[in-house]
Amino acid sequence: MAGPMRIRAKLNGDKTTVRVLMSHEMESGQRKDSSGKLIPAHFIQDVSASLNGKVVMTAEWGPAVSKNPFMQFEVKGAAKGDKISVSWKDNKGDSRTDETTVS
Amino acid sequence: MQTRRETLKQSAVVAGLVASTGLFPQQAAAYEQAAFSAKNLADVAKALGASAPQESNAVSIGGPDIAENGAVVPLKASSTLAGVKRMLILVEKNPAALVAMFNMTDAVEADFSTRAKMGQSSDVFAVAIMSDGRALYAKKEVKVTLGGCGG
Amino acid sequence: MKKTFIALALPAAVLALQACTMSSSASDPDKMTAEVIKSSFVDRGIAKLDRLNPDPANAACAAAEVAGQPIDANLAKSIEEANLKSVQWPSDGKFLGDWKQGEKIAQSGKGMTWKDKLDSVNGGNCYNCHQISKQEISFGTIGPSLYNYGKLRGVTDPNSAASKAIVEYTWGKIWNPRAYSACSQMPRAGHNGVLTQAQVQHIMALLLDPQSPVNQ
Amino acid sequence: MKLIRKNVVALVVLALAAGQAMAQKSASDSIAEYRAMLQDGNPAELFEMHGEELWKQKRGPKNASLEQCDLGKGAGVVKGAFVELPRFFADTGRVQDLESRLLTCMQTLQGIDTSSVSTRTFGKGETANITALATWIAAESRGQRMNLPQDHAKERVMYEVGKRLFFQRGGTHDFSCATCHSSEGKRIRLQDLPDLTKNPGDGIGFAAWPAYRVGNGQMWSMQHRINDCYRQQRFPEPKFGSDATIALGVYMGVNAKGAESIAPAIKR
Repeated sequence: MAGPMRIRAKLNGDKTTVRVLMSHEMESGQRKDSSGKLIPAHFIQDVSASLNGKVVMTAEWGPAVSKNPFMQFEVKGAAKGDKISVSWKDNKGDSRTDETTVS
Repeated sequence: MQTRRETLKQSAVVAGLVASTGLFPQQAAAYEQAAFSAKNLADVAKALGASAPQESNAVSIGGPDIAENGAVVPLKASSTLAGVKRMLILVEKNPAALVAMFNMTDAVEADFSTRAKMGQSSDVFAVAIMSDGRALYAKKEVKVTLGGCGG
Repeated sequence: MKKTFIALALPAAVLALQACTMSSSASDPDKMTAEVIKSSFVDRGIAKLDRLNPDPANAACAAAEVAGQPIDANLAKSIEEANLKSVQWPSDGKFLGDWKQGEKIAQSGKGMTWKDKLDSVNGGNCYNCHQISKQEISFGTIGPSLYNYGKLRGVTDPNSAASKAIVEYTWGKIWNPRAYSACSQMPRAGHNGVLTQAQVQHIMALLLDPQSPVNQ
Repeated sequence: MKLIRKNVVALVVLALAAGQAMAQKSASDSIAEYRAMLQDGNPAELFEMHGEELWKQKRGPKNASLEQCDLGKGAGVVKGAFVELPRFFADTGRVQDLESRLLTCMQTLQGIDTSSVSTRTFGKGETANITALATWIAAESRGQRMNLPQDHAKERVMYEVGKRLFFQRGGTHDFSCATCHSSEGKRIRLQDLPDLTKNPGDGIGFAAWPAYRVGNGQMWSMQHRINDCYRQQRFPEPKFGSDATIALGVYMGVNAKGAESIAPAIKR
């Protein structure tokens, strides 16, 4: 099972900066192993973020997003104590959801 | 103040919720495979049903002039325009140009950052796909350098 | 390769003798270091334990560095003389090869680690320490800049009599830098079998061929 | 035609050279800018979280956590431990670095079979666990200054041994640690090389590892860092937690006295 995400959500004036680190190989499908065989692509395809349960953004990624991905975005209208939750799903169907509180 | 431990415990609960409610509304529309297979900006825009891309001052691309390592290149796509539907990040010389696509709602700014792999020095693009189908972009060059030792 | 290490075995005994003649307080950490090396390192891949057998120049230079003093001048001179004698000059009489291939060799830092195979093509590691052509901005500064190497030394025709001295010096420096500087930090690319004669010829061309980007 | 092409090439080269001269001037500024961009969101934090879990989790045949592990400041004291390691431990009679000490605690407190822990298993199994633990433990001392003890005779001997290992030349290229790390202001390619024979400054060298390597997306402990230096020196391999690696740690750590620790850092 994939490790937990590190999510930080910090209120700056009327915007909340959300920074997310995800634990994932993001294998490109371009690399070869030591025996010369192509390592199959394994990467996060879908990302979704919610504020208090309501989806505020989604994303689709290709295999060129770096290993252990980082993502940052700005949410409007959040208050301290609100819940930010982030989910991802990869091309093999694995998924993960974590959440944090706006501070 | 929530500790990491609590976060971990809660995540299991939340995971259950995701399974039942489905936090991936975009999956109603399938993953944009065609866009993620396209070789250049024009083809990505076409695959997403947008018009021919035009350069715009209202879109900006952030990134380093030189990346010390092509495995991790921090890139930021933003726009000051109203009516942005999607923000894209592209690396022109990658095997497939499109790196990431961020879908907007009214609750977020058109301002997204991530980190991309780059095989070589290349132009990188931020593209705003507007609700009316226009594709507006900004670009900059990022040089990827060779690292030390090489052994 | 093998040849080199046979040559190294003898000096190890010399070093041990030197250590015994030192005062007991100073010899403790040296003895301890030898024990630590023995207990800590293992063979891995092509990188065998015999790579730790010190040759006398390596041992003398390291000891001087530990002591924070320069190496004895007479010892330095004898090391340089012995190494200059051992330089192998090009067997076909050609000092310069193809600068384009030289550039590739200069770029590569590959070869001879425990992850590499015995028959892998080694790189010269040149850009790790030197600026060479102006086009490559990713260069090291451990060694001096080699940009305009031939041009600055007035080499317009590497085959001319006027250029003979600098061409030969450059060959010797790449083959075995210890021929000119006893404690040089530069690898003995030719002497230690890191680069082949043909590879050294290509690097020579990169530095000395008037057509090479280095001399533009 | 050929001649013309040659001239064009020459012109391009000239233009490039002028451009490159300018690029060169700002190359190090650009690299600094690149590094600054990566600071916010260091994936080392993912390993830090995992390490904290591992410290508190009951594991092994003894079903015990590591919370009673003595890292040098008494059982269970984590804060400040990192900046005083490696140090002498009376119970093992050895000078130990953070990772070899964690190995001891996993064996004695948890009864975990650590025979799989080696340089061949970096990033896997219990070796990866040790790296994660080291990452969290280092993070708990972030901002503190390196202050390795030199009170015990064995700590002083290990410093002297470390110094000798640092200058030891060998391998096929005659490299030593000192080849790259004994003078100020040098670079290998575009990477700055810290002078490790003295305090190289806050958050530089010993005070930066464990670090996340962006090039391969791996978390590297000091054991892994030293191991790969020796690989590139074309030496044979130092064993995991061997005295040679610990002695080098003592040498670099003592030299860095007063430097602020930023570990876990992010590196190219």
